[in-house]
Amino acid sequence: MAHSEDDHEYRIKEGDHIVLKRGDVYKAVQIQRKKKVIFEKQWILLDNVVGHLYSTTFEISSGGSLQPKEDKETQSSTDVKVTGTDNRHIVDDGKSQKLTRDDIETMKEQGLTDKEIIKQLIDNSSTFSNKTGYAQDKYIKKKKKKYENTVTVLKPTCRIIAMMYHGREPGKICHLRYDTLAQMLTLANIHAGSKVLVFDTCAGLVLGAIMERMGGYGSVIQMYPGGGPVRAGMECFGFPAHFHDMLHEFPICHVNALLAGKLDTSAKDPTEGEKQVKVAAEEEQNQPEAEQQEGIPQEENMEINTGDDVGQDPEKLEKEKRQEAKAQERKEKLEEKRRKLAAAAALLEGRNADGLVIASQFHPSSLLLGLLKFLAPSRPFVVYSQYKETLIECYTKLKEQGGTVNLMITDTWLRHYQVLPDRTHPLLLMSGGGGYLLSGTTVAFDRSKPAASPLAEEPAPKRQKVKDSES
Amino acid sequence: MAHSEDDHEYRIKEGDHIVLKRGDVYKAVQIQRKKKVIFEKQWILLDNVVGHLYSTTFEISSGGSLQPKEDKETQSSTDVKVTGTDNRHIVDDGKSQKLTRDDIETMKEQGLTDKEIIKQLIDNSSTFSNKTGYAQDKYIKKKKKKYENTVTVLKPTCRIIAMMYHGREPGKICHLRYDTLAQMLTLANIHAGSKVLVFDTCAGLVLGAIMERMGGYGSVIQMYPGGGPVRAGMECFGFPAHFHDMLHEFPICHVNALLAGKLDTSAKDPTEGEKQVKVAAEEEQNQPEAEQQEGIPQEENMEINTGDDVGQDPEKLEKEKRQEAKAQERKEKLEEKRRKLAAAAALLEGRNADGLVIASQFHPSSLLLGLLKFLAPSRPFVVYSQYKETLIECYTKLKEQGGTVNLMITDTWLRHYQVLPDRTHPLLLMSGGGGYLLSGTTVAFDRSKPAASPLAEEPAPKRQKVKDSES
Amino acid sequence: MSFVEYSDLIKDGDVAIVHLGHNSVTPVKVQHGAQTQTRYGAIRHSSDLIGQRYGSKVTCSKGGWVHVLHPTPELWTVSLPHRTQILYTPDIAMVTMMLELKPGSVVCESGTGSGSLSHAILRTIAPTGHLHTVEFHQQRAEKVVEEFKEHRVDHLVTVRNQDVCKDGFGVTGVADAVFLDIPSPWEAVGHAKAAMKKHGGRLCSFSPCIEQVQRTCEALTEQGFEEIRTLEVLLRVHNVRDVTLQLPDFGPDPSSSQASPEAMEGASTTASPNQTSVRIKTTTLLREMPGHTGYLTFATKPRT
Amino acid sequence: MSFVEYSDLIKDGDVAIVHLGHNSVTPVKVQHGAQTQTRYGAIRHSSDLIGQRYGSKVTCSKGGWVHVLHPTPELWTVSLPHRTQILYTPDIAMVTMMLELKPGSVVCESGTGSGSLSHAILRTIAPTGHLHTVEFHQQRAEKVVEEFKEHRVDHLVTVRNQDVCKDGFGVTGVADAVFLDIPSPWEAVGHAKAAMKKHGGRLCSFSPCIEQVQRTCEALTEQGFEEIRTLEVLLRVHNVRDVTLQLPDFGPDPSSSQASPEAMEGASTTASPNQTSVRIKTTTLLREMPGHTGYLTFATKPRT
Repeated sequence: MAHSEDDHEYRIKEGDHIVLKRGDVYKAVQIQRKKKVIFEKQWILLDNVVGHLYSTTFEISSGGSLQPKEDKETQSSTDVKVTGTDNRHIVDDGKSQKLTRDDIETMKEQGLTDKEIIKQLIDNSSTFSNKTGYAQDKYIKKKKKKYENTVTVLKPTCRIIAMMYHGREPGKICHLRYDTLAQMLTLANIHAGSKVLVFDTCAGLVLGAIMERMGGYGSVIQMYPGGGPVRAGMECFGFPAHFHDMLHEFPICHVNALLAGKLDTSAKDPTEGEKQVKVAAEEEQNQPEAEQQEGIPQEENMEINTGDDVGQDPEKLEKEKRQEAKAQERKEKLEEKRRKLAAAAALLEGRNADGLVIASQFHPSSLLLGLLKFLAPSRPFVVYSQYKETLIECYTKLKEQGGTVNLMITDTWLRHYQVLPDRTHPLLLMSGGGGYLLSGTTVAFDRSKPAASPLAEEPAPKRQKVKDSES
Repeated sequence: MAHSEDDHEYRIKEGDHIVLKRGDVYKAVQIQRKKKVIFEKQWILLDNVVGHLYSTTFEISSGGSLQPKEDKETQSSTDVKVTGTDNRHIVDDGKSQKLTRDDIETMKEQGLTDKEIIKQLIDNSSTFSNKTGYAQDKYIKKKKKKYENTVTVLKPTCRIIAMMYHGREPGKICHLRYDTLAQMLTLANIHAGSKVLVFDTCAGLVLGAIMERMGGYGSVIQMYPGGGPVRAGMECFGFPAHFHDMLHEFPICHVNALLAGKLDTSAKDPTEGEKQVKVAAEEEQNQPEAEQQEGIPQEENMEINTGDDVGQDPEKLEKEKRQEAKAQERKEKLEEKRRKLAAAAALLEGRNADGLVIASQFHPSSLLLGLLKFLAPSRPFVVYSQYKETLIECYTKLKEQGGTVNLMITDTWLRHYQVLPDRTHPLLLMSGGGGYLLSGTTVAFDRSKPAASPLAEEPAPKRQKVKDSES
Repeated sequence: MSFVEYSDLIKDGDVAIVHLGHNSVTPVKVQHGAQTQTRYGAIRHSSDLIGQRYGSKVTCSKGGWVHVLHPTPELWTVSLPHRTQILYTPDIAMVTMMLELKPGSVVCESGTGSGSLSHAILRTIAPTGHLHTVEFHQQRAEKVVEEFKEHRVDHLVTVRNQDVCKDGFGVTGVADAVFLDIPSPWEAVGHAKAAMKKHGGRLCSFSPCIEQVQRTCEALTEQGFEEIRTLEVLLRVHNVRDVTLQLPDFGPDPSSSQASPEAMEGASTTASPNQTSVRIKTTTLLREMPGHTGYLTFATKPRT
Repeated sequence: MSFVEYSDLIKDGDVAIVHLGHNSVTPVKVQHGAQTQTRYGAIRHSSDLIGQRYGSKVTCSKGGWVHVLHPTPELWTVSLPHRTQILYTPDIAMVTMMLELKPGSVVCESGTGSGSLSHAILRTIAPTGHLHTVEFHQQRAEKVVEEFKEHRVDHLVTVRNQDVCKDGFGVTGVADAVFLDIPSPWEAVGHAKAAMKKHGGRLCSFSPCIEQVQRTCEALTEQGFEEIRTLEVLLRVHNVRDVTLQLPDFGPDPSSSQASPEAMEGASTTASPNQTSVRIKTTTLLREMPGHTGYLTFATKPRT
């Protein structure tokens, strides 16, 4: 294989974050030598994909190693559909599948593709055509799982990661559907060079999507609850190192202090520095939401707790040394944390951020009202919630308070189609709900009137009993 | 015109309730000699339609009289659409319409149909193709109004009346969309021979729909608030006289008395009778919701009030006589009312009704809980509300109380299509919301446990924070 | 019991619907001496069902309980044995209204399939209407005849085992309404017209694919049908849920309490200052729901 | 001001968006000495706009006030002068994500139309990407060039006035993504493929009619495109409303108060016993809303 030089960036490298794909099933993994990963109930070894081009389809051989596949037919295997065919000639004799296990093995040996085998199974099933469309879809999916043995390696993108999370782990992203995420990025006018605030407890998917759209230009400040920011979703994007330079983090438990101008992030005064360190340490011990990427602080605490009844023997000295080193390490970490806090605080203090995006399982109204204070006037904000009721509350409070225009609660309705000759129709299954968005634009607060003036910024919606113009 | 005998039932007769139709616009009227009605801003005289067959299309001649139309082309005039055409050759020169008023008059003289004229107008409009699809639809509608001069006379049916109300006066029917009404009739298993309770402040449309589906067999008890039942919508159906025999009415202000077994509807005891009369009279004076079909009681009251200072002259005697006659008339009316109340009460007392349908602008939860008591076990009920929140409350209370199964809150999504060669697509405008339904089935109350037992009849839905199986 | 008339008590020979809880229902033929097994244990027909009131709670042999419901076409639709794909209640409701069915209507239907729509039609046209239903498949036609008998609606329906596209509905000039759910509805439009009353009537065709709709609309236009309208109806089920949502902690407010009242006020209606979470009542949609059943095309046959 | 970079202050030569209240916005070219008439009176550019902060409230000559907003592609979409039918934000958002656009992407688009999508693409691919947009109609092409200049994005875009179906996009092997919004997209699929990078890319075609989609999907399949997916996205706007609902009056309860507690309990959470109505906060949908804009067909061009 002679490869031209410009292919370099499209080649899979060790350590790359990649996405495995089969049909509409995706899984994000990082390539590590000798590491087996499980995909669709099969163990596979990714070593062989290194050096191949992205978007290559591989065949899974026994033992889970991968070999590039020549023919590409599996790509369209989701198109097996027979809806709308005439089934009146089928006699229901109780034997649902006419093909035997041997027949199928023979077909495999003859080199039939998995798509062709499934087609055969359907044609030879007397009950298939009597199933509901949903049951038919399920049947096809089940059979595909059983007979397909290929996997395609993709370079991660927002489209793929968002569809992956929605398909595999919607609970982790508060059921944020990919089209809703698309609306958020657009409504918030996310683009290179701006300064964006994000509150994301949707696994960091929203954070990753925003960072992709900013292309490493500008700054993103992740406002986080609890002990640390959630970023697993963002990691899946496999951003180059310099993207991480634009990412900042700020714990929301300091928001009131920062707004009051009382947050001291300098370490010049040793007492103050210690205080900050203490605050940071407390945070680390209190990580109910965040991923516990480092278990060190807890472990250390345990050692300290059991240290009382130990004598002054060499082992103990050794232990003390280790403890000292660890304390030093910890101190450095906290210092690093302090520096980060100071940097994020500096970005926030100007209250001139260009956008705010909230996507979480928190009740959003106090979050929104608090974080909006950091935005410049004439900047967009978007709040995602799985529950419309919470956004109604946000809407009502913003209307009372003023300082925003273009407030709108929306959701999107998404339907996929099967487009095949003489068999075109919407897919028989669709996603129920993709969640709700509240979007709006900040404007300068009107100082001439009190914040809770009855004269709102926009004419308030009329109270209605029955209103003909709307249903 | 020689008509066969069996056509008789399809002929328009004086006094018939009919529906005028043009395109998708409907209007229900009753045929009365010499009476002019206004339809789509034109005055028309219906005298000429009598004797013609239903579904005939008439041309409106000057003066508003109607003449049967020969060609039927206007039927499909709503199909004028040009979406998806190639508009890149059009130069925007500021003159939007190239046809002059004279051109149009010439076309009319040449006998072009209104459909053809509108097509010409569109083809000669340089801005039409630049308009959004919604604006295009609006343009076509406007032009059609201007150039169409036909009207079709239809026999009323539930389909037509429901579409008419939804199109013309959605506020009067709480924005109940016709497909939602269709769901209600089916979910409530409305059919001939059953005994159905209806609470309908949607102009009586739901009542009419139920009566049509019962075909004059069985009984319908209209439970009504205020002074009298609302029935304008039902009247539009033009039911034969015997249909009205199955219709009963019961004021909800007597529900508690009836449930307690304390409602006395007998008139044997004169005091009791008088009391009932008094109750009925009070109702009549208090008709904020109901149509005021008879203004007599109020008028009478006024006369009584001014009667104090009048002497014993012949005029006064005359007046007294009139008053006496009116009092007698009123007494008879109240007696009639009492008889009706007694009949409805007798139907309700068995608590064995076969169905309950609620469609109103009232908060439905206490209505539902109260009226459900009149149903037999294993019978369906349906509640319509424009607002999902009110049905959530109904659902919660029913779950607490027990006595129902198959509880479900639903709404339907309705889309119409344009099906034309090479121009097939969903219509560019759709109805936003059709309202929400709560449906369920009564079951026997379990006497072995208290009504508000924590062990509900069905497993209560799990409380969820984030649940993967649902979005 | 009959599918077109309510009874109070369960009788021998009835078809009752056993409600096993949470949208799970199954039909049972009630027979003296018979037993039906459920996940909660056996139901003994003689002691548990016959003579009991419809809607009663029945305790099964393992101690679990079920409710026994009177059959309705809607309960039948969600519990019938599938011999084909079937029409569900949202489409059935729309078809019934848009075909203008009512007591006394004469209706032609093809194919009969598993009888889901047929039962709903019979419920609506009883006691004076009639259904002519045509099923190509012999086994299915025989099976549905049997069911109509068991459901005591056989006096209202004629089942014909023939090919509607070749042989039509077997009746002429009698139908107020025609319903088509066949692979090539355009081939049956002429027969539909012939089956309908001279003075006119309504037609509906159900097809999953848009190409079927396009051909059917062309055939309807050619045959002089009017008011041709295609539409689609989808049901959404809203599940009531109690949800607990965390409240954010912005930390102690070092400024005077009126400096940033909004931050606190934010949760005022839903939470006292010290609460860390709020509970709301809301509804959720299913993660996956029906996205398409079929297109419904309606048309009016004018007087001919 | 630029459509791809925020500024704090309004300057001479900027395009500002005047927000007149309740979803009504209009673009204004800011010029020293100029005036803009609104329903609330005149806005004097020199005194009311230039040097003010974006987001400021401006009091007009008749005493009414407006807000002046920084332009964004989304505000432009709802305020631009229509020269064609345009794409709106819900579709634009979907196109942007599904085409995998980001800073640095090279995109081909046809037709340019009124530039609604073009501005959103430019926002996303700036500062290092490029848009090649092809418009058949000469007037429109000239007009959009002018707008790109005024919006200070002209360095990111090349406008070509040619027929994409005949002449293609004018570039070869450079595009990461292609967007087609033309009457016969199937005629441009080959040109789209040629414009795209050797290693692959994404394509989107927007069409109102299903027949266009069918032909385009065929062409895409023939040209070797993969992952061909057609979808539709519709926006629903939920308007917040306070609604007053009457409570029913079942009359005095002659039985002891515990005999029928449910009837009273019914309104317990929402009303005190003597209330005759309750107020709830809810949302309503528009009586009429967009039911269709177009089908979006996406596909992946593999390595060639």
